[in-house]
Amino acid sequence: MYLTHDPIDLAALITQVSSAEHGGIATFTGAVRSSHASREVVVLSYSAYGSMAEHECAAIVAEAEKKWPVRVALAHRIGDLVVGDIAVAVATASAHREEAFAACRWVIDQVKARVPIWKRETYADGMVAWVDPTAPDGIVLARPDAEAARG
Amino acid sequence: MYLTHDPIDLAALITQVSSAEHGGIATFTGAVRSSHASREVVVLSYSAYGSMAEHECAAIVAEAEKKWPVRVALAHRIGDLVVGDIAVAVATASAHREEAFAACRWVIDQVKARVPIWKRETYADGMVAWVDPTAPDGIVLARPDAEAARG
Amino acid sequence: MAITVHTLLFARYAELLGADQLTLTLPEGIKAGEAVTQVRNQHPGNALPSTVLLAINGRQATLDRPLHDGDELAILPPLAGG
Amino acid sequence: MAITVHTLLFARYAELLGADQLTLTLPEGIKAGEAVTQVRNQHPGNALPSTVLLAINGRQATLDRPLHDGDELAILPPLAGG
Repeated sequence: MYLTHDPIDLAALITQVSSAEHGGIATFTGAVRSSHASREVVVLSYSAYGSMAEHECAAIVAEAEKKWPVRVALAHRIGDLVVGDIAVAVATASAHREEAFAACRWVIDQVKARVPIWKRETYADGMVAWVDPTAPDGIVLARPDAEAARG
Repeated sequence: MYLTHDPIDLAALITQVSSAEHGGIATFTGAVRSSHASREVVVLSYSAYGSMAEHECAAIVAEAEKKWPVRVALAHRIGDLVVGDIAVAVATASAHREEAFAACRWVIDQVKARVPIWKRETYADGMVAWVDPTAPDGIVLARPDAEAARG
Repeated sequence: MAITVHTLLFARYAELLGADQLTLTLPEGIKAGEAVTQVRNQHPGNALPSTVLLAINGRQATLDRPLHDGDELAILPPLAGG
Repeated sequence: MAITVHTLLFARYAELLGADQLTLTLPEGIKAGEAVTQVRNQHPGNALPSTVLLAINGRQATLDRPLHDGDELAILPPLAGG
């Protein structure tokens, strides 16, 4: 299981990939930022197409472990997060730091490109928007009356 | 203080660089590996030219924070470590993951290139060697009668 | 012969259409892109964007993929994970 | 006039010379590389490598840097941190 409603424990991911032969461990954690699209974020709600997201995460981990001599751990949080909460974490362990860094960077890039997860931001002024990397300013305002449709 | 005789706490380094504006955190930790130069390592003893090492670490952190919009934390352990112990850890936080990764990678490379720290390996067969990246097989055997000179 | 395709909508698209699931009855051999056009036509006031990402049975798929009875068709907004 | 240079040896070099500190009395104006040659000559059986890294007062320095009274000269084995 790569998706979780519980807080992400980076130390547990590091333990998962650590071994006596893999001395170099790179990690990336993405935490909820206080501002986006020049607005003050108070809640960031993550939703997913769960079964496909699990499959894509597993495929990304398997591909990384095939591309490099690394062990990979990955977790992505779902649900309502506040500023500072960890949304995604990757840990990669290798005998050599070059490969740990390369794999870590590749995995987080692939997660952003391939895993069906969406973000809905609530701002301090009460406005709500969907994060959309294809939109000119990165967001599309949500309909204020559409609470029921939150994925 | 960047050098420490105590175990390195990666979570504390992450906390040190985290902020509401810096959502992307990259880390690198280097742990003692079980084998080096085809030998089984049991103890890895780190020594340093302490005052210069502290100065170089501070300079590396300051230079990284000037090169990229990042916050950097760094710790290097000194003393006798066993397999699995963390010897060095870097955490970099940025608003964007590219900069966090670039700075993290640069800092660990600089630490290896600039900070006056040395490693003395004791192997399972009782042999002792100094790690020397300039030597053909990466080590120079130590004199077995020279225990008193350990830095 | 008609086929039944279970259609999933997510995030902003679920909001636009006011539903996160639709059961579509479609002619056999229909392509995924044509099914999306049908969804779009059924909800004219809340049109989906002209280009959407699709998945069939949990794997990304192109618009020209034929649909089969019992398929799960997912219409995906731009991904925003991480 | 003679100057006093506090010389530090580390790791394998301390092992080679059996000491981690030496107090050198040197002629004024001597260069760092010449001081290293003097250390090498004083310990002929345990010669330092022909090329060494140097630091003066805690900053990396080249062989041609002149030494001054009270300087701290460090002779550094190949760095192996990380």
